[in-house]
Amino acid sequence: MEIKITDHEGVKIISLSGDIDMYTSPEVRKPLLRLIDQRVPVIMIDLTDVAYIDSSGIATFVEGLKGMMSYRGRLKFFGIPERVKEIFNFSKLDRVFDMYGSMEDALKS
Amino acid sequence: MEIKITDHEGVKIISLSGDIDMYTSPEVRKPLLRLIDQRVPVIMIDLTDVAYIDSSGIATFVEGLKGMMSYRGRLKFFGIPERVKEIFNFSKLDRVFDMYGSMEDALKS
Amino acid sequence: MKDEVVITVPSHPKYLSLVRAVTVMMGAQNKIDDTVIRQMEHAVDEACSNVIKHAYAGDQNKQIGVTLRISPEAFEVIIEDSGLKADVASLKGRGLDEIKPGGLGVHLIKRACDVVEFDEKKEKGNRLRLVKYLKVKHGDKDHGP
Amino acid sequence: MKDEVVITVPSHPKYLSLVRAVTVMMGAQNKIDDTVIRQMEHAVDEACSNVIKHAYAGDQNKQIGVTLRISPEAFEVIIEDSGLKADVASLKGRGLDEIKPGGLGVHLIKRACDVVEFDEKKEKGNRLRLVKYLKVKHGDKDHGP
Ligand SMILES: Nc1ncnc2c1ncn2[C@@H]1O[C@H](COP(=O)(O)OP(=O)(O)O)[C@@H](O)[C@H]1O
Ligand SMILES: Nc1ncnc2c1ncn2[C@@H]1O[C@H](COP(=O)(O)OP(=O)(O)O)[C@@H](O)[C@H]1O
Repeated sequence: MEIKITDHEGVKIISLSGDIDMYTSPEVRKPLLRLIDQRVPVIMIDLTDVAYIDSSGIATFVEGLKGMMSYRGRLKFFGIPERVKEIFNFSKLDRVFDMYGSMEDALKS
Repeated sequence: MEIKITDHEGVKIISLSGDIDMYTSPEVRKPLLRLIDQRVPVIMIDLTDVAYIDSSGIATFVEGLKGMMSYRGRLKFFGIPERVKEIFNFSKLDRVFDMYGSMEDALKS
Repeated sequence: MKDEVVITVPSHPKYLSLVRAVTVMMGAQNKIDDTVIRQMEHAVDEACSNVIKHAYAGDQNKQIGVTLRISPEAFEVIIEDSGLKADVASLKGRGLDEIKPGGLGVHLIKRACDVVEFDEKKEKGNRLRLVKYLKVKHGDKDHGP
Repeated sequence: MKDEVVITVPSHPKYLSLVRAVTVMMGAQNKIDDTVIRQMEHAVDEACSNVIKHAYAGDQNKQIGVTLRISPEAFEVIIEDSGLKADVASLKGRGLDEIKPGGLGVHLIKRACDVVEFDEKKEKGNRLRLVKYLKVKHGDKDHGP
């Protein structure tokens, strides 16, 4: 799991690559919760290079979403591979997650 | 293991990709020996996309070389990844195998 | 030849990716359809994660045994542990409509597999059996047990 | 936690890539140096190929057991079969200067590993132990058994 955090004029983008499972999701959780602690208004998760996600990864994102809702922050996802989108849909998270095709689309909205 | 055979004005190029091991080397051996049976004068082996080779792969190429020597054909190798070259060297086959950097170099010589 | 591979790993999450890779390669080397492989990979990963979390309550010094078996009819995986017995009744997961972390693994396993069953005869620990039936020829999709 | 993984596969060459992948992942998940991993991968592959070819004389219905173990000192792999005993004296391979097919595997195993030894106490079949010592700190490279 590789994690890169970049800043686009205050918007924080967390770019993940590799597999998100019970071993690696704590690595994702840590920087995500740190940004939420700082009440960053917009956090975007770049999933372009994520090959696999399991329920622990989903749980991490749900926890992030709940944390951001407490201060009306926005959590956005983009570059979602088919396999990941499929799990989002099955978990009915497509209804609560903000999902975009590209970084540009996510930044614009 | 993927095997592609192309013809460059009579020169036959066998392009391999994947791992060459005891399971896949018979797949390499078959077309190689078939071309040798036809006494093709120049056969080139493209190793660019070979990630792994073991002693069964080496044995296959040595068998091919011996077969071609019987009619003074030429067996050339190109695009040899470091890991493969290392095994060639250790087996002292660098002294008997014709090795080139690129297809162009191999065709020219 | 019996196409069966058995792997035993420590109950540490760092070995989950190894178990997934073995599941994928077992399917690929036996020319199983890629969709079936991906689903089995996911089910095995969720099941092993549950063993670590629940059966072993996070103890990383135990072992998980995984038996992978391919026949013309099915891709079958047996996952064994020596931990706390799963309370089959509580194996429900959350309602999918509640948005909260957790409770998703069991749903994902059930979605992915045709058979998900604990072997009730096992004395100590758990033995979970996951089966995906393979497509039979002539479009016959009705191949339940 | 004991970093030990055990895998049993049929004595069919199609499972060699799976055993290689497990060897590589075992090393990678335990942060072993990539060069060491690649060498162990090669040694394990050649050793398992020899089990299929020689100990089992091509019989693909037997089993090969592979135990992979990582400690701070070493990456160790034990390969077990229930086939014909290896005649340790004949385990020479060809002279490297003779150019002929075959006879290379044993050389490659010995080159890759610090220890290559058959367990003479094993009653039936063979138990081959391959060890690569891991670099000790402070540039101390003298770490034989
Ligand atoms: N292998 C197991 N052993 C014991 N209990 C289990 C096991 N797997 C699942 N459970 C129980 O089933 C519940 C639902 O599991 P799951 O859907 O994976 O969600 P989560 O693990 O996130 O709670 C768990 O909370 C646990 O009580
Ligand atoms: N596991 C084994 N069991 C029995 N004999 C073996 C085993 N491995 C190697 N040998 C013997 O050692 C010889 C050299 O092996 P190797 O260098 O791998 O070359 P090759 O397998 O190509 O003959 C073999 O020909 C065989 O006689």
